[in-house]
Amino acid sequence: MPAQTMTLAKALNLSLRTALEDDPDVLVMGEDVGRLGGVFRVTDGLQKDFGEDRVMDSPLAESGIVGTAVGLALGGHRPVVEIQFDGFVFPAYDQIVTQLAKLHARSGGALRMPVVVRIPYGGGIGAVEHHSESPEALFAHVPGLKVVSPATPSDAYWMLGQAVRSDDPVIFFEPKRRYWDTGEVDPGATPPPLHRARVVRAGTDLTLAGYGPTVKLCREAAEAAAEDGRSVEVLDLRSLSPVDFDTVQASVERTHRLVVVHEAPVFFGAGAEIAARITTRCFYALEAPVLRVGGHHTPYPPARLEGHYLPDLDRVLAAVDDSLAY
Amino acid sequence: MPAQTMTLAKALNLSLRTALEDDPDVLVMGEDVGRLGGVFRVTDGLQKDFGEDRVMDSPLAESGIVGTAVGLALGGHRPVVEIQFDGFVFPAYDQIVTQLAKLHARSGGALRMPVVVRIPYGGGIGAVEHHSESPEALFAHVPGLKVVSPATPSDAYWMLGQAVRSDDPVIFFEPKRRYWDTGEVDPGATPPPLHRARVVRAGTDLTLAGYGPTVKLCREAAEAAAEDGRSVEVLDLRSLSPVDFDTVQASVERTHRLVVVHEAPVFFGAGAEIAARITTRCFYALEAPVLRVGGHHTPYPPARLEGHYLPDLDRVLAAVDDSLAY
Amino acid sequence: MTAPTADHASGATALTDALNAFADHRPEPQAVQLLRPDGTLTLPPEHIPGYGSELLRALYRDMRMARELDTEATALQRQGELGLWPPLLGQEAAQIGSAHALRPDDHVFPSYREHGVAWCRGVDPVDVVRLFRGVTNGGWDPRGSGFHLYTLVVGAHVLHATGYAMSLAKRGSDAVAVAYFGDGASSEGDVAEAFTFAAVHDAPVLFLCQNNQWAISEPVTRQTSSPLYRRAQGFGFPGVRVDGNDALAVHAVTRHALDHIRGGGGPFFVEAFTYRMGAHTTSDDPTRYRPPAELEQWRARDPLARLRAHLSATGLAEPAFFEETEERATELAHRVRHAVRTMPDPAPAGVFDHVHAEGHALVDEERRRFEEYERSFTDPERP
Amino acid sequence: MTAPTADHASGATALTDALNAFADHRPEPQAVQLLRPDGTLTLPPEHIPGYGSELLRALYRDMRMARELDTEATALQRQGELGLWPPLLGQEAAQIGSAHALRPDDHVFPSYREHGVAWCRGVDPVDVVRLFRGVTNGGWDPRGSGFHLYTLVVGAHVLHATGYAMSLAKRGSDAVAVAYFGDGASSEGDVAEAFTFAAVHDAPVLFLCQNNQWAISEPVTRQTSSPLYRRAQGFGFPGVRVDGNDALAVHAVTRHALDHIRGGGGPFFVEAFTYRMGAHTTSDDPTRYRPPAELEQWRARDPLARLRAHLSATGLAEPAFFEETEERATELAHRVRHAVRTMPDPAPAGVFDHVHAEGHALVDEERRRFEEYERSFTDPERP
Ligand SMILES: Cc1ncc(C[n+]2csc(CCOP(=O)(O)OP(=O)(O)O)c2C)c(N)n1
Ligand SMILES: Cc1ncc(C[n+]2csc(CCOP(=O)(O)OP(=O)(O)O)c2C)c(N)n1
Ligand SMILES: [Mg+2]
Ligand SMILES: [Mg+2]
Repeated sequence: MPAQTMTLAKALNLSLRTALEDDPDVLVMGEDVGRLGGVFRVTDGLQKDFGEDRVMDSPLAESGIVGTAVGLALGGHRPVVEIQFDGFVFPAYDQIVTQLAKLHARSGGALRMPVVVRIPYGGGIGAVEHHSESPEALFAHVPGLKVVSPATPSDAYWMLGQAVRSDDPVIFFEPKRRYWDTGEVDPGATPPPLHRARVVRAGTDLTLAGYGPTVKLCREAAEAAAEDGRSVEVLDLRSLSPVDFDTVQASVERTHRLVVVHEAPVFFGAGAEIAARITTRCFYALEAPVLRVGGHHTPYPPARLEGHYLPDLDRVLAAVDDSLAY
Repeated sequence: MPAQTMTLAKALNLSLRTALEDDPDVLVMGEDVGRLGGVFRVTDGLQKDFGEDRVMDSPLAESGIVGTAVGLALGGHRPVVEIQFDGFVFPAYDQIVTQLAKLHARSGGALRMPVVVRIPYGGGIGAVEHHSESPEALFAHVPGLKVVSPATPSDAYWMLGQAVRSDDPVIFFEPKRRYWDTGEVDPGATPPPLHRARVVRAGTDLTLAGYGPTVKLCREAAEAAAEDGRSVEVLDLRSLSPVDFDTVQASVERTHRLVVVHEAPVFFGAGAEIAARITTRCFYALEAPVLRVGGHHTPYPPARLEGHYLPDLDRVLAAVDDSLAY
Repeated sequence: MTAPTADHASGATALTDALNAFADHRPEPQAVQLLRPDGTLTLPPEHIPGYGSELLRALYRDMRMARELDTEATALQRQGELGLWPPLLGQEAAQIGSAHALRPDDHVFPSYREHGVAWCRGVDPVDVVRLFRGVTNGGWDPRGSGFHLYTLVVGAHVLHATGYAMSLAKRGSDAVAVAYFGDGASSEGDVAEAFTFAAVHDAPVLFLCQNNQWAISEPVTRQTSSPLYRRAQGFGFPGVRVDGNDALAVHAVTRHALDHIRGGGGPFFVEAFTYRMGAHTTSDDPTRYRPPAELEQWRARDPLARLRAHLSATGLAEPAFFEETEERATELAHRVRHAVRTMPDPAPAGVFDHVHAEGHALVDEERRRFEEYERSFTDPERP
Repeated sequence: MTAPTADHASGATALTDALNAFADHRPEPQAVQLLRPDGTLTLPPEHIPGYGSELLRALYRDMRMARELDTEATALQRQGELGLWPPLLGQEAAQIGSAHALRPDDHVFPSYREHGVAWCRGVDPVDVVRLFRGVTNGGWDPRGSGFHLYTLVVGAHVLHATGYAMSLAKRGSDAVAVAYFGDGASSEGDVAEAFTFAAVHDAPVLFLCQNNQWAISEPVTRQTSSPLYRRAQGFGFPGVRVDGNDALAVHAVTRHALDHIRGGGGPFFVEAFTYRMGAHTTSDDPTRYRPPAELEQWRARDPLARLRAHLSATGLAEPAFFEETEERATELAHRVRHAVRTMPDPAPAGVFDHVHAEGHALVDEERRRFEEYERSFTDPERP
């Protein structure tokens, strides 16, 4: 297949289609993933082409979806589960944390859990409550899970394919506000490893690290900062469990400053772990504390207020200023 | 009532008894809390004295327990809910995160959620799987919740009383390996505020911060370090949401070094947030990166291995050494 | 509970007999119906509790108001004034019929589509619309109306209703908690747990399931292989199916259920068999999954048309009544439209409001920083 | 699903008639029983599928082995060799009877008390005991025995069984997945969700509920107001109650259920009505909550005594059979005891084993550090 420009949602769709074609054990399941093609159309057309047996509309029960996926995996299938929105993963949290994450270890390695849990996440689409959450830290803290989030159509395509082929459970966070962003996908390319961070833009004065929905924001901030004569390096972390600290460290050793940007609340968020670890790794190299830009420690607000909740260009640039002021 | 020496479990029992006596709206509910008095006997005798209507054995359904507690709170009651073990809170996670934590905000302040969720947590008692977890970070990250953990019988007594009287939901983590530790409880004393950290032992060379089960360990480490001529200050954080950063900062400004100790996995754990924030607050004061001692990024191992998983004196002292070596 | 069976004096003659004794061969009863789609009654009026011009007109008027609100809000969403709207079109009888059976001190726990119930409980429709405009996640004070906030996490509130009912019982009240939820919600573990808690506590809670045949794109056959009212019987309390497009029947059955509950009979389940005639929400496109013929079939069972036909044919309402009702509906639409168009956005620092009742050091600190930061944009001193 | 009711041609004559049609007046059938507590049959032997000396001796022998294992493990726990033990005492018939009806390619998903089923599936009892010694969180490879690992989160595995059944069906297998769970577990939302998934997917899964009357200190009346087998009927599939202390009846009913499932009939629920004669676990003290008279009543229904009486009275087993069984049981006890006493602790770095199938940079790093750290204690170079 030649390289094509497509939306992130379409790239995910193509990746699922490829996975279903390549491996008869791959299943797609979730609420409304069948005839409707999912509320974001990520599974559009898959049931039509692969049948109801492989692309299944599940009952409205998230614990049931993940719990039966565990059973299907024990039977040798490779379920790709869709949680309709970030805020609806919590009924499945027990199955994910106490079962999916632990069965490989519990069995002393005898059982494998090749299950992908796809979660459209994050805000910025003007949605009602529970449709804009960023719960990634709640999964990254849990041993036994792998947690990733693509930021571009190309990564969406490749990373989902890698997640499906992985024999470990992967929590796959899809930045829903980027579903309609377009980019090139080249199915003939060789992708980087699933858990490798990516230098999106090189710079020398400061490192700006984001993932998922905030990578684009970080890029924009770096461009704006460049106009002020500041050279900002941008990293796309891509993976939150594990985090590719080597890449972050290498960057910070060059720039001596780090700002982490995510939509989730800052308190106990991914930025905390990155700050703590990079401060240890780069204690003498850092010229400023690792700063964090993210959600407030408040419930995600109603849509008309989300602009005041989500990190935006101004807040990122203010943090860049703050860091450079040290 | 005069000051008495009692176990931590007994102090909790006394605190619940007092709460039930003081306020007819207080309820105690959970699995086996009635006639059995709870698997740890924390509710021993309460059903006998306050009746089945106020001390209720719940069906075996954690989401149901917390969900009905939310409804009871809406009806003006003040439920104190027991989750039997740390590893069994996850079926209730959705009700805690999407409902209990948010109803006050959702209602624009009209509704209050005076619900306490008691969770015996942590390892070290040789238990089977799911009975030794430390999931506190998974609650501290969630806006709308307050999260605390007492380390002594006196704090157990006072903090539980304060939690029950609070109009906000409080996740109350009880260090189960300390249930049988004894200490003085003086019901006539004036307790510190619920979310205030406590200097357990003053020191000048390094600050060691723990909470719940690790406070005792930190104290022992400070004593051992003292024998080597090192003056270690010990903090009991007591509250994880909010964290009393002022007290930690004041300590670190004196000692210039901080080690945080908890049983939960280090990765995305409480130590990360404390490290990140204290590094920002004390950037020029810190002479070493904030170090963390905690669980590995592995599922909690079987009992015969937990000694290699849990922080112990050697590991804490090694971290103290590491910090002082900077 | 049955006591443990002791000796089997007269056993079955064959194993299959013993097993067959467990088979569930009950015939499927017809949904309770009082008004046929053509507007005629299935029973003599004197057998219908509450039958009379007052009730019937009120039911009609409130169904009409609910439909008008729904139409207006859908239009407002199309015009970009609302972020989203979940239409109730087709479910007016299920909502208005049941709501009219409630007492003011009963407490309703809705899902997110119960705009008709909200109306009957006296919640200002502007407040309902405010939620879907994205101005608030709540919108009204449930303590006034006995109508709890909408709950968007499917099924979660059914436990709240059960807990509330337990609270009522503890206070010796004979009020009832009512949980409205959908066919899809019936699959959520929380709903099953609510049944268990309600049953073992004999809680005064009415489970009112609007089976509108669809959960977004999934037909009810993806949620259950059994009629939903039978679910309740499996938990030990009664379940009844009512024609959910017949306001009179819904009213009568709900009243029966409430009497049962108030009399100390414990929980009751009513399945209102109805149909979601519109999209799931304004974001949804039902033509992708729904056969048009099905919609047509249900259009013939329109809840408003049926009651209107009855009111006209019996003379219980004159043309003037219908005219006046139309006027009131138009007024409502205008009022809602005007209110939405002039609705102010919340203050930016509203993000920090009411996170906790008693404060939280971090939230307070973040608010201070945020206010400082906001000021920095207007502050002329800013560098 | 019933189609929407159209016109009611011949309606009920009163509303109460219409409502009464929904009332569930079925009589409570007696639990299926084949062997009375005194060892006599309720049916002529030729009506009992599989009846014969082979089956009956095998059932007795395995029940005896299970009880011996249970006794030995309880003793080992008291001596500090095990961290915990959940005794199966009293539930031997429910476990052995059902397990004997299974095929080797069926797949069992147990809770944590199914030591008797484990035994029948060929799992080495030493592996079961290993788990409760705290050496592992698993203990055996489920792929060999068709016996999944114990699941300690009550109810969670019932969904796994259902998913596994869906997997079997997709592969065209006629094997069955079997979920064992307790009366307490029936309250967990996961179990209800499993019923829904199983029913709408027609999944080949057998739900085998051992209603042993207690969930730790809570009697089954805290979990349900309805007989548990009826729960299944509320989800649209059959449920049957069997005398769970009658191995022969449990075997026959399980076989019937499996035939039903293999024949494409979809899920089936068997409630084995039994009794937990011991403590919940060795950490529990049932005298705090349980009336002694109840225990006595159930002691008279002991599953082993009953089958032994039958075997003796009918001459289906000679004294030599019982002697040999006792010897085998004693051998088993010795073997388990010896194995436990000589069981090595896992290697310290075992903490890091098998967290992921494909590695994880952080876990790998932590393992390296840990091994370095461990070496520092033995390293003579250590300062
Ligand atoms: C826990 C949860 N999962 C998924 C969703 C997404 N969702 C919103 S409404 C809906 C369908 C609900 O169907 P039903 O209960 O029948 O109610 P109806 O919309 O038909 O009124 C779904 C899947 C949700 N809101 N909450
Ligand atoms: C989710 C969860 N909640 C609570 C517990 C603690 N617990 C272990 S066993 C048990 C009772 C189980 O009763 P039942 O299902 O009847 O099985 P039985 O023990 O009688 O075999 C409880 C409450 C648990 N293991 N998992
Ligand atoms: Mg519906
Ligand atoms: Mg039981």
